[in-house]
Amino acid sequence: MNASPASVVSARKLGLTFQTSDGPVHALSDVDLEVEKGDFVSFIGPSGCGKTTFLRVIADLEKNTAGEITINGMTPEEARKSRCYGYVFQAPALYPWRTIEKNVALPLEIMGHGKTEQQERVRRTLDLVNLSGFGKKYPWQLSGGMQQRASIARALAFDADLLLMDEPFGALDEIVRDHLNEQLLKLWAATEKTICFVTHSIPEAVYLSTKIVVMSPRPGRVTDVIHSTLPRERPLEIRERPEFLEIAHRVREGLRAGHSYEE
Amino acid sequence: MNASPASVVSARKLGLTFQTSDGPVHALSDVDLEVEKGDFVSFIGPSGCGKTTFLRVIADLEKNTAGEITINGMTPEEARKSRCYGYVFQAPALYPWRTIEKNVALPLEIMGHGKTEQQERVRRTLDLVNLSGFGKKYPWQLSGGMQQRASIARALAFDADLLLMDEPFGALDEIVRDHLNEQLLKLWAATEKTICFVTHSIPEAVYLSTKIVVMSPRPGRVTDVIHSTLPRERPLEIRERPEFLEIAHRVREGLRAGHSYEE
Amino acid sequence: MRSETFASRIGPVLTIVATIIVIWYAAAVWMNAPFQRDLDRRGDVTSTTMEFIGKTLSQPKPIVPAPHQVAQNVFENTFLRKVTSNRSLVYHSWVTLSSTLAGFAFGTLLGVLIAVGIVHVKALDRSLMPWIIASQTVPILAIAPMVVVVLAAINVTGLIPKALISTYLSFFPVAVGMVKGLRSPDIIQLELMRTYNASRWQTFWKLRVPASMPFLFTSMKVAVAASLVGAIVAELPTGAAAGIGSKLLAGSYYSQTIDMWAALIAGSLLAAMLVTLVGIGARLIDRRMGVRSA
Amino acid sequence: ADITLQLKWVAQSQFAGYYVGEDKGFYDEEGLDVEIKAGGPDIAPEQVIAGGGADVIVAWMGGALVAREKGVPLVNIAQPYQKSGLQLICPKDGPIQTEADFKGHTLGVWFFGNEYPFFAWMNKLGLSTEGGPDGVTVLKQSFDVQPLVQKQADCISVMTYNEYWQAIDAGFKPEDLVVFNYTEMGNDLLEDGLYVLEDKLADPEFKENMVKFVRASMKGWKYAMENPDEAAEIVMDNGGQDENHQKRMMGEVAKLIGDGTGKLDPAVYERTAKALLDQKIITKEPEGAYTAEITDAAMQ
Amino acid sequence: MTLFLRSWQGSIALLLCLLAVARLPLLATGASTPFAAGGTIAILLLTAVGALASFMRNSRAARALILFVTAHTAAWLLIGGISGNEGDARLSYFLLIAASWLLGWRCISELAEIRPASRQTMMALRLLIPAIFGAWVLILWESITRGAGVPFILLPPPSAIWDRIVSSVPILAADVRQTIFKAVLFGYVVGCAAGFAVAILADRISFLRRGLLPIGNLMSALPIIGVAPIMVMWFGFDWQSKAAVVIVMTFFPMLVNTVAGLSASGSMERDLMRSYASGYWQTLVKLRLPAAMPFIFNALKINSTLALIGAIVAEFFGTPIVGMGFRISTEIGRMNVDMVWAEIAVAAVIGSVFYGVVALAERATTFWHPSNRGG
Ligand SMILES: Nc1ncnc2c1ncn2[C@@H]1O[C@H](COP(=O)(O)OP(=O)(O)OP(=O)(O)O)[C@@H](O)[C@H]1O
Ligand SMILES: Nc1ncnc2c1ncn2[C@@H]1O[C@H](COP(=O)(O)OP(=O)(O)OP(=O)(O)O)[C@@H](O)[C@H]1O
Ligand SMILES: Cc1ncc(C[n+]2csc(CCO)c2C)c(N)n1
Ligand SMILES: [Mg+2]
Ligand SMILES: [Mg+2]
Repeated sequence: MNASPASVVSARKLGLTFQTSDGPVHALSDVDLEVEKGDFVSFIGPSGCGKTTFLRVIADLEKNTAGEITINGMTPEEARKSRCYGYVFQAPALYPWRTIEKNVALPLEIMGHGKTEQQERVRRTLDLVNLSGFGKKYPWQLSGGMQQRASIARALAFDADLLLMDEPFGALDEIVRDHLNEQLLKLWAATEKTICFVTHSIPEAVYLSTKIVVMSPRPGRVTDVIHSTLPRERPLEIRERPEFLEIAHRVREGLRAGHSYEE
Repeated sequence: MNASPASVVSARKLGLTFQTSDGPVHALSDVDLEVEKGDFVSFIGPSGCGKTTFLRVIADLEKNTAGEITINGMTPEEARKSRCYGYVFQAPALYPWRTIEKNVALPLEIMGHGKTEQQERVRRTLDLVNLSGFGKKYPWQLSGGMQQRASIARALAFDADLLLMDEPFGALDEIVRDHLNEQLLKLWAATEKTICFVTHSIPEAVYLSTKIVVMSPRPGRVTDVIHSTLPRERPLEIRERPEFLEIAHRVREGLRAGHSYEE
Repeated sequence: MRSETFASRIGPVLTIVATIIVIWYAAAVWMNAPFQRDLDRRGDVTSTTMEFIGKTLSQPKPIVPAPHQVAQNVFENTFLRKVTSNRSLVYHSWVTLSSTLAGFAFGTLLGVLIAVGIVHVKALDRSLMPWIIASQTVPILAIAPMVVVVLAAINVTGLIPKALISTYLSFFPVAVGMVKGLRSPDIIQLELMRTYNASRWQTFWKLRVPASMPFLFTSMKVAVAASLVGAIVAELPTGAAAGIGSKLLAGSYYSQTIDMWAALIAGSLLAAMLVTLVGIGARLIDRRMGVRSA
Repeated sequence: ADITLQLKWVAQSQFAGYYVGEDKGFYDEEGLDVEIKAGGPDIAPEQVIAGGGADVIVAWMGGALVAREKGVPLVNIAQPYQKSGLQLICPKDGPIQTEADFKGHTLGVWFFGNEYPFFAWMNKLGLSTEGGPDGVTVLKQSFDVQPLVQKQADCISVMTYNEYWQAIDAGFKPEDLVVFNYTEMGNDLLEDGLYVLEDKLADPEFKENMVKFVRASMKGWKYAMENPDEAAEIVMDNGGQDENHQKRMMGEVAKLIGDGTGKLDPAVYERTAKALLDQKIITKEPEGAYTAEITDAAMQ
Repeated sequence: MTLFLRSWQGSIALLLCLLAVARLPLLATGASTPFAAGGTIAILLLTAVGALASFMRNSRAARALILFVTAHTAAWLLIGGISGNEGDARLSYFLLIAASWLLGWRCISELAEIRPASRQTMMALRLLIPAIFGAWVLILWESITRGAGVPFILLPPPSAIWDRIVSSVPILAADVRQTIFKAVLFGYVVGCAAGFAVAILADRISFLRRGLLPIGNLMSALPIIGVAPIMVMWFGFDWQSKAAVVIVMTFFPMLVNTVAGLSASGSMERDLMRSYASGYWQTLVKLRLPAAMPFIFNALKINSTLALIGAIVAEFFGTPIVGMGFRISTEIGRMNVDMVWAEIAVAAVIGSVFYGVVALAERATTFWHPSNRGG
């Protein structure tokens, strides 16, 4: 395989078919994709087009049934075993018997960080997602959006080089979303992380990404990969610039083409 | 109580405080609100400001600890018992042992509709949310967005006059979202339903509503109620009109004011 | 609800107990009447209905002893005897309780260990379960004497054989419940652990164990009751020297039904106490785990 | 020397001699340290001794000869009970007055190795035990006389020294009962004898200990017969139930002990072995199943 | 070390093999039919070949097959050689038995790791693995009892038990009919139904919940030996009294589990029902019972074995002269220990089948539960 040395995710003719009792479901087919170190890649596409499935293949939570994929030159399994990535699920998946604080500390406990460092990191990441003061609450005492933010904090708490985020900001209002978008960009800029980000919001995708992957369903395939021409430095106001609107338009067109129902 | 006869939801100085082990949480306080028959009311506000809680009080899933509230002139409990409303939860809450079809048919079974009518309605509503063909699948075989749509279908399946929707479109992409927004408006226009709708998207709120309720957190209170001047007939293009943008601006300002952290 | 008063908890219990006692008296009269009639006929006694009822309730060896007879017996054997006397119910209960507790502790431990093995080792999952099940269909009373005989032959006597038999009965509910419980975490919760490349050990402690708690405690309630049954059964072949089982057996040799019922009551109270204790344990754990009060 | 004695049943006056021997120090006098293990409803002393859990057991001849055939070479070394205490009782107002009335009725019998005398008797009467109008229906009887009280059986098995008195306690007067006594009918098979393993007996030291043991035990039996109330007390101290009952039992047991020498009457032995053979409970004539050496030595 | 870990069973088996060679012959001198030299060598070779094969790097299936053949042939030869020499086995004999057992273990581990493509193979494996495991329990039992000459009336070898089963089919069948088809089935159904009904009642009527549940706990450990004689007094000698004992025994596990299961549904799921103003029974049938199913099946499984024990043990306390419990207690008294074990074996088989049926039903009804979706 001749992935470039800086390639973080490299997929070749990737395919995945689920066997269900009423026939096979082709969730992914013929996906070719190259994510380079430092990329911020957004995945956008209709519901059920395989975005989550693709992230899950990267994370070694699902095995591809065709093609090949490497993460940092390793198989997904090796990558997972070397704790290459942090994953934010589409649902918060907090453990109900742990307080928010303890939930965020979970990966740190598992990776064996010291007690004081754990506390420090938990405090910092809860702050980042604006949840300080809720650390001692249990998940069911929090609103949906707050739970989602807690799960983001959990993924950020340990410093993985690759972040896989499945609609992390879906349940958040525009203001918090803008805020977190900015924070995420800052984090990304400062740390040279690679981020794979599933979203349904076109402006969000355009605002955040260096590369936008547009997908279409049944079977899930990549219909377009748009390289952003925006600078890495992105104030919120960038969203009014014509370049921005142009990219957004291109994404919307790609998206629309993939949809089966259009009046 | 002197609620107008057409008033569907009428709240006076409504308050709700949760008692938790580390002190009380004031989720709602001093909320005054009037929702009239045929209104489409959107609730928007930062995460954790009490939107869900307010909907839950209307639905009699939570008891207010202060003030008063009536639904169609009745107490929430009476309203619930007379099956006044349909509720879409923030999470799909599908029953894992039922197929999608069966999940959508659940309220119909409970309310005692005939077998053929059930089938007919299930077919129609699954169609509406673009899930025909998935009726025989189990919830865990569907993507997140598909599950959310199934739960919307479930709430639409029985014709409640009042719909309470808690971020129903949060997990959907823009295109589907636009599509469902249009469908919902159509449904609303055709049936004279009253809809209470929690969203985080300002354009969505403006596009759909006759009334936009802006809330702010800790304690959750209503900071602004914006009456839309847009006509009831709303093509998607309306979102480019200046009136639209102006209302959106006002909502954004209200929202920003409620946020505690602003750089 | 914390506001639940003591009275609102105890009231229903008392009502039900009262109902049971009334039914019990009726049953006692009804069941004891035929024998009393025979007795009167053989003794050529005639008596009024009231007298007759009185006699059915005061037979020395009735088929169904009247509640007051049992109560009196329990009272005498609990409070009027030295606790070290072998006629004291307290003494017998203690003997049984000690082997029950030992058996319950072993049984829970063994059950959990087996469940852990089954959940983690595929070879065990595939091969062990059917045989554990088969082992439970072996009637204990049939093997209990053999176990005791064999153990006695290698000089293991006293508490341990009894505790072993009680272990044999109690590990099974725990094993079955824990296998279910340890497998109860949602897929997404397990996948989260996978993304951290958590070791099996970590996944076990941080996810499977907490998730299995409701199952563990439900099975432990069944198991503690089973341990008690096991301990009682195991007392028979040990020469039935002491314990509730020996009381029951001795009662049954001589048709001393009142003694038997008294011992049964003692056993039941012991069981209720143990089950309640496990329940309290469950509640404490629940509270520590922040479970939402329904 | 340490000796373990396994009884056939729970502590009761049926075994008073051994308890008295222990309590009065008769074993100590012989230099023996005897541990008496009570039995129970599902303890087979024959199995215990085979497993090494006892040195000497109290067993019924029927069970012992069967075990001998199954590879546990038991040898009778003494026979303290020279008569059988087993009988069948029926209420007089019931259908059964004589042996001729058994046909078509239900009889309670103890199993667990105690059923041989009954089946031998029925064999002699030519009655089938499979039920039906021409046979008798057999019930496995529980530990007590309830089947009689409850009329679940037409007749039940009792021991003269135990369950018979429970029936009396339950309100049956002796004249209300028809009694079939196995000894009186000549159907008795030897009960409570002392048995050891044949190969152990080859060891002179063990043999010597057994002589001492039998001597001390018979001394205990004599003492018990002379002081029945005290013997019953001793039994109570060792876990017996119901003092009055134990005293009465001691009185009845005394009638079965006979001359107190513990010697086995070869004639009764022959009859027992023949009954078992007739019934095909054992298949071949037992050999060496008893020895008089021990009792002879003990009674010198 | 890594080589050792690759197949620790194989390593130890090899070691045992060598030790056995050092301690030959297999049987005590003076055994009536000693092993032929060829037989001994064949056994040693088989175990050694099996042990070495477990280190091979070929396919799992091949390894499993070699292990299967060598381990079982060796065991077969060892057991075959002991007949006529009961009690004469020496240390090396047991070492070889242990070695072949380790190979059998290894065989199971290998089989468990195989992931066959087709459903049929999967099913076959599911049956084969516990079968091999069970076979080894029997092999060890047979070889130890016969090798060491354990007295027959303490523990007969499985072969003797099997002979007894074959020669007593009519008796066993009559006993099964009496105990299982009358007492157990009736008691199980009624006991489980009663526990379930009381749980629902207690759930529905809070007065009963508070009054009845503590008393339900009282019934939890009504000791079977106390209840059995009483039930015989009340319901007579026949199967009805045994069924009553089974009812008492199965009641409590069902009660406890159903009560726990009824509170197992999630709060949002319950809110959904509330929003439909769904009645108590509708919520029960459509939400709470399905959510309680894993718990209820738990009880059904535990009860399937409890019921069997209950009925058999209850027969110790008076019965007509038929039934598994009757036979066990009678035959022990007659020193027919092989018959006792024959009954136990039959009970175990029936109990396992019973349990298996419940487990299959569980799989079919709670397919949605995470524990049945892998994990
Ligand atoms: N475990 C499964 N078994 C069978 N089919 C599955 C399974 N998981 C996903 N699918 C199917 O695979 C397809 C892709 O699902 P996926 O979750 O990747 O969609 P998605 O792009 O993330 O959608 P959304 O935006 O709604 O989350 C869907 O059609 C879905 O029904
Ligand atoms: N059961 C509960 N116990 C204690 N506190 C609660 C409970 N439910 C909600 N809260 C608190 O009440 C506040 C309002 O929560 P609510 O769910 O109404 O927010 P929301 O506006 O819906 O937020 P989001 O947009 O994130 O869903 C939050 O601060 C939350 O922590
Ligand atoms: C299962 C059982 N077996 C025997 C007896 C009767 N019993 C009591 S004492 C005794 C003499 C023993 O030496 C006998 C036969 C019983 N009640 N239950
Ligand atoms: Mg998804
Ligand atoms: Mg909310």
